[in-house]
Amino acid sequence: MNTDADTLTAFRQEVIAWLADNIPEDPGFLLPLTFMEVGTEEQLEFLIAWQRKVYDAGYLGMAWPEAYGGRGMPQVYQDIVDEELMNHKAPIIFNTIGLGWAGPLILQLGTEAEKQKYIKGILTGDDIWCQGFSEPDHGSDLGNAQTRAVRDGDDYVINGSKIWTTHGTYAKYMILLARTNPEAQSKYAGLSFFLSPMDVPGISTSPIRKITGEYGFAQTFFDDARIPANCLMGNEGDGWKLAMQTLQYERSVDGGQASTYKITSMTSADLIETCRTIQRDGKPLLDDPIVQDQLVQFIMEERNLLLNQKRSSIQDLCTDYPLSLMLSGKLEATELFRRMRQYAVSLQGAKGGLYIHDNDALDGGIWQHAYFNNFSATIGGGTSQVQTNIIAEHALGLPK
Amino acid sequence: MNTDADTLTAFRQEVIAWLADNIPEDPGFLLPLTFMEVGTEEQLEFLIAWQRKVYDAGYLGMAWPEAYGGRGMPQVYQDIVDEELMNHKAPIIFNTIGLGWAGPLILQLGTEAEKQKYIKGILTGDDIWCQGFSEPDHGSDLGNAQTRAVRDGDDYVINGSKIWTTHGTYAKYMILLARTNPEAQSKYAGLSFFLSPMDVPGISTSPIRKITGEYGFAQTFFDDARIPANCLMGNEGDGWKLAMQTLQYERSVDGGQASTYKITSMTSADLIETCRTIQRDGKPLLDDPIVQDQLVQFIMEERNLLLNQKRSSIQDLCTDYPLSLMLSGKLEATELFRRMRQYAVSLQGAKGGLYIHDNDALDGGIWQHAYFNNFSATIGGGTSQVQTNIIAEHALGLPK
Amino acid sequence: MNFGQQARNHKVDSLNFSEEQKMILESARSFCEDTSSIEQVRELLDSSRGYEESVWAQLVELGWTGIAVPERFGGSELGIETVVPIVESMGRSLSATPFISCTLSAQILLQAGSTDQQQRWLPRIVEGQIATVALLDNEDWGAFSTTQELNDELVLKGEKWFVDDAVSAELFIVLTQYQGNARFVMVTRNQLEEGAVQAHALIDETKRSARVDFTGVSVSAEAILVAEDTSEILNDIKLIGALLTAAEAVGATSSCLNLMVEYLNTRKQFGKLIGSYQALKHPCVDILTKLEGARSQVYHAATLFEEGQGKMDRDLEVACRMAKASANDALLMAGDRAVQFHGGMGFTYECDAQLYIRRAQWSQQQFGESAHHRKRLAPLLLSL
Amino acid sequence: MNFGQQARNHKVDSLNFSEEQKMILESARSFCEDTSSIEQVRELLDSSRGYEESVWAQLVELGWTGIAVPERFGGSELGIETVVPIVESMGRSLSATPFISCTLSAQILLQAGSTDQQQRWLPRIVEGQIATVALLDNEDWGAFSTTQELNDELVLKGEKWFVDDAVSAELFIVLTQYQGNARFVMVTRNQLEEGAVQAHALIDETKRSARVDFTGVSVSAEAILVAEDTSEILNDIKLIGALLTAAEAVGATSSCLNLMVEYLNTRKQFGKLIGSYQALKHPCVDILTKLEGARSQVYHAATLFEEGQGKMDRDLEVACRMAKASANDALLMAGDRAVQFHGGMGFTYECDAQLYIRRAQWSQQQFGESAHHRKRLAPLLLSL
Repeated sequence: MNTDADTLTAFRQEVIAWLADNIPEDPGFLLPLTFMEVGTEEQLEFLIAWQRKVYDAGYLGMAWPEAYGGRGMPQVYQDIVDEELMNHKAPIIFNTIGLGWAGPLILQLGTEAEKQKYIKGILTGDDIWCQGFSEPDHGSDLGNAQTRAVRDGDDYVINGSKIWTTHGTYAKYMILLARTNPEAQSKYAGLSFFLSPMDVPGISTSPIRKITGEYGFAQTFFDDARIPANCLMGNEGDGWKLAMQTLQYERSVDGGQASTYKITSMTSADLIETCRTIQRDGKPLLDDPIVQDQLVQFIMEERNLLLNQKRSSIQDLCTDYPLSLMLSGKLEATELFRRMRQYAVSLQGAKGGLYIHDNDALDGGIWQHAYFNNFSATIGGGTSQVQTNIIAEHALGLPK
Repeated sequence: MNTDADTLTAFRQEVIAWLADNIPEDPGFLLPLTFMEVGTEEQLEFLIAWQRKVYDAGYLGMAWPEAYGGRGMPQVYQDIVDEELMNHKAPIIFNTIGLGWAGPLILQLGTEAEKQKYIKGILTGDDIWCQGFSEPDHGSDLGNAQTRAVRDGDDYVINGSKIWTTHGTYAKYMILLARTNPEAQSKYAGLSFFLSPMDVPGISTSPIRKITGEYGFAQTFFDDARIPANCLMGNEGDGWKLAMQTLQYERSVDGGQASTYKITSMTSADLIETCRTIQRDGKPLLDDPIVQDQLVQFIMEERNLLLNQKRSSIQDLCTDYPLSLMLSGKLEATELFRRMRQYAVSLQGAKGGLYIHDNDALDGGIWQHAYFNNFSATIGGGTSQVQTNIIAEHALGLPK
Repeated sequence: MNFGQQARNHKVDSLNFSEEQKMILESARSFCEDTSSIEQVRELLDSSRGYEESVWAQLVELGWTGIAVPERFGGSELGIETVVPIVESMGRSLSATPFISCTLSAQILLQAGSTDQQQRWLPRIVEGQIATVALLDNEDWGAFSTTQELNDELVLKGEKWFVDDAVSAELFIVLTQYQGNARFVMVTRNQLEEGAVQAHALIDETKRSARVDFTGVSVSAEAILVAEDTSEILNDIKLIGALLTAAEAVGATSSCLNLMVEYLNTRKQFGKLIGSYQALKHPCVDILTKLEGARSQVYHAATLFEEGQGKMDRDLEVACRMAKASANDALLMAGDRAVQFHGGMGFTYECDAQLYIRRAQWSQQQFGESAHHRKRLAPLLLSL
Repeated sequence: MNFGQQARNHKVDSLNFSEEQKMILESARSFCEDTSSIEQVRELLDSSRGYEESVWAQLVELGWTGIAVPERFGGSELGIETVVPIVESMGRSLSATPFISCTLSAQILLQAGSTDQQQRWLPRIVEGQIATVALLDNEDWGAFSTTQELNDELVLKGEKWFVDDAVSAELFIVLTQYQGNARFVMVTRNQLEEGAVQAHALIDETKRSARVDFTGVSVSAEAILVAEDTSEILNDIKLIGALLTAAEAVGATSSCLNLMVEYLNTRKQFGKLIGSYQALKHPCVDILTKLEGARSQVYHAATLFEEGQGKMDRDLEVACRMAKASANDALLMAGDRAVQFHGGMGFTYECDAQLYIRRAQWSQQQFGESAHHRKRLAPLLLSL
């Protein structure tokens, strides 16, 4: 398919036009900024409808095979759509575990039957997916997962518990990491990977209330839950390999996701806009030199992230600490956003004490909400403190 | 002796008047801000003369016994003198190891002979003292000192090396921590304490050049140096106890020092003055709101130090973390000063690139010099990082 | 080189602590521990008033509503310096009562009311009637004008924002524009229209504040406090409010730090207590440092209140603003790090860290955030 | 809510690295490693010129003095973007040569000189004659006026400060006031009075700079560069100077960090390598982060130079200022922590940390400290 510059420019214009006509009106309730923030039925319904609309327009899974519901086009088309979704601050494409993790994994390593069964529902949003990796007692130490899966005839019987299950209460399927062989040579070799249904006796979820006051993820309990044996992906013992592959999709920039648009960022541009809105002593806060100085610093840091990403693909400019840019992106971005959001709250005067349910809250309380939600990023997937260790040891070569 | 308010006020006026008449003119070379900064003969001569002048005026060792050269007056008189020396940014009273450590130790625990022999020379500045605790291979781990002292007839024979010996090249006496018994039950029990002459064959010093480019302390080498056996203070094995007592004088606020005026502080008031002097775009830098904001923060931190010190004497306001104020004063003060001084350099425009020997340097390059010298305070006596551990473990009760 | 001396004519290090303050601090701490355990705090989150009326009654019984009120109006005349340890203790236990609102109301009456007005209203506050102040028309603590009006027929028009404890208040002291001046006027609850009080949804769920619409309320001439020049009084009240909020924040920071230290001494990761990692340990020391500084500032301000017998001068203004800016920064850091250092648990509503990070956001804004106060400190400190 | 989109019309993430740049970077790194070991750097600290003339000759031989000079004047016309990796490598080795001074001199000639003037002076610079720029009358990099004068008889009056490499320079480009305009005028060394060059005592002992008194120097009309409106050229030159200083600082930060990492992997305290303590380890990551950001900024600016063929526009100005502010902050932190983390050794002149903390102070001020650039970035970035 054609990817010359003119064709792509025309395509971009088409997308922009479509978005102008189709981005939904403000629904009157706060929309999730990330897929992890879906906490109410009304948000869920809204986002399912929106994903369906984008899919029906042909703008989702564009690079996935047509045979399973994709469009079979070059990746660059999806990239353009994702960029414009971001530029227009469209609602997020929420079914991220399916679109970004399970889907690519199944397409790359799944059987024909698995592809036929799962892919289309991921794209339409009919089948919501969740992820069952972390367990309550060993946060990031996945290799140590204790949830048991025991083969019993045509079933596996699952016992144990998973935590931080995003969309857990709504999901139809889970990618599940469980231990099939506790006696395996290594703890990793005993793990297997399942594409598990959620609607099975013995699987229950208990929603976890977040610091924001909302719900959004769950603890999932397995109590002699029987799932069909063909839910096993690959062979017994493949669990660690498949889980690591899954995490690759999470971390990498273009790992075959149906869409990468899972986060509406609050950027320095938004912060500037906020400072333009707020009045102090009859002048916009943006006129305050002290505020300006802070904003300039944020912009510089934000631009560092963009430029570092660009530079990371130029090997000759990464010879000093070859792993540094790769390892530090998440830490820097999430910590910068935390500070920017905290700062944005501090600027609001008495309104900074209002929260999302208050009609007078500045911009619907989005900064307060975003600040609180940001901790999922500085804690989840390895806390900032652990990330810093990793960079020190792996990029700088400092001792453990 | 009378210590009522009116008498003390009158005394303070007398001191102020004396200082107005007697503080020396700018000698045309940079004066040390702390006793650790004495690096040249001309500085030394200047400071000896100044100490002598203060002593002769009756303003040094005011609370030390008259029998040994002191004035036998209440401590509050010396406190007033020290305050006014500071307020007037007088040259420092430089013989600190003698006045602040060795002197109080001898007065408290020394024999009559020791008091007769040493105290007066400390006060007049005739006898400069240095300290031999740290060794090259175990910075702050004093208990591990390896310098050996072996009794041989009427002498002890000393072998080993001490480092960071302030005034080492000028000193007549050293308070020396050395190991008399390597087989003692504990490493602490094997240590002894000496009031050692420096002018003895086998003791040599090698001046260490500081980061500032100047000299100020030395490494001291003992090579079969014989010192009279009566230089031993107390008994063999008392070394650790006496060294710890000495460090008490260093740390405590009013531990019997002849004068506590050993540092000329560069304060936020000086920084403000500097900002008033520097012109940018035809206006004093002090008019810049961003600079103002930073100055206000420095002033607040500086005031915290003052207020914390005051509060530390009110036990009922220190019940939460009883050791916190006591343990954190050094860390907070030295780190604040480091940041203030570094900031002061950053404000100077191209002049910030000049150093103390340049006639065009702003205020003689005092900020640059003070910034560099400040590292002796954030490193010496336990680095800031070690101090923070101590506070965490001892004040907050966090695990080691 | 011509460096200035320390500004020696300013009271930069006064800090005293009287026997009265000590006794009050001890009794306030134990009272708050008894009446405001963290479970009790959580139970009240969904309540409309935000506090137990029985607890308020006990507090009144203890005489605290009269501490800064002269004896002739039934108070004990111990001054704002003695209110400080009570508020600090409340902050420590996250105990929410209308105590600060009542204290500020009494202070306005003392400064702006006639003897008759004081005689009429102050004893009611001392006896426990809940009073509050309605100062803001918008979110700007720096504003000194008001859009709220009292017309010549003595009918009020306009609403006020961020009226703390409005849901439970019987008395409102409203800043309003009357005949060209900003004036304080007393309104009682029964004068309000049905639905006039619209609760704000606060980020701090322990606190209560509301929009109150005073439109149509008709007041008597006696309800207008006599002081015609209110700008200085308003300034004083905001500074007292800042100091009390600072004291409360200092208390909250202290218990937040305790929460963290406890968790860091319990939770293990990679085989070690997480408190042994310097990446968690050293920031706790930073919080401690900020806390200690803020606490010293708060008691310094309290001391100057005592020394000046409540008169607001430059030194006291500096002290109040420094106390607030310092306390803001301490609690903001503590709340933020408390969430982070609790890891996954910290991200849940169930973890108590959320109570502190929310209090931190509310508290920093009450009577002005740190930048607001630093901006006003600059001319006071830098001789501009 | 009406949040703005990212400013999409600005080049915020252009970053390319050409084959030429790559080759130059590699050869510059190895050249500097060979000619500027830390021992060689230390040997030169007390020298008057601050560099080895033989090293300069080799550098000229390599053609680097002509890299940003058009081919018609004997250069290789590779642009400032290719100067950047050379300067970065020099910074990495703390190699001090008059390379930046010569580069800036050539750029002024290219922008302000007539073809004749360029023809006369540029080939001399390419061939290795040392040239420098004399811009400042005081310490303020923000000043655009000058007190230095050229009178109608073409005699100069006044002195210049901070003239880098003045001790070795054969050519000086002096910013002077002439008939109401700030103009550039060429002065050669032999025109200077005995004693006209007074070396500054710099905090960075690897660098050389001086006060130069041009009073009494009589110039020919041809020595006055033709450009009459110099304010834009001056602005450009200061931005190029800022970028090159930033590149140099990035190199120095990198080797400073290496010095720290090496020590932290060698020195033990309390039985453990000190690099295993997070209190030292994590700040090293902070430095790395600042370094990486600054390096990206520097190459972003270099890329925009290439894309715009050297034309200074808003995006390039933003990039140069950001590069300088970022590089300043990285090296300042690195130098400061390098001293601290070396403990007692760090406080000695013998420890190489001193070279970096001194370079950091000098470098931050050369062509403006971070606050200077942030102040100028504000209107560019915030659409004020």
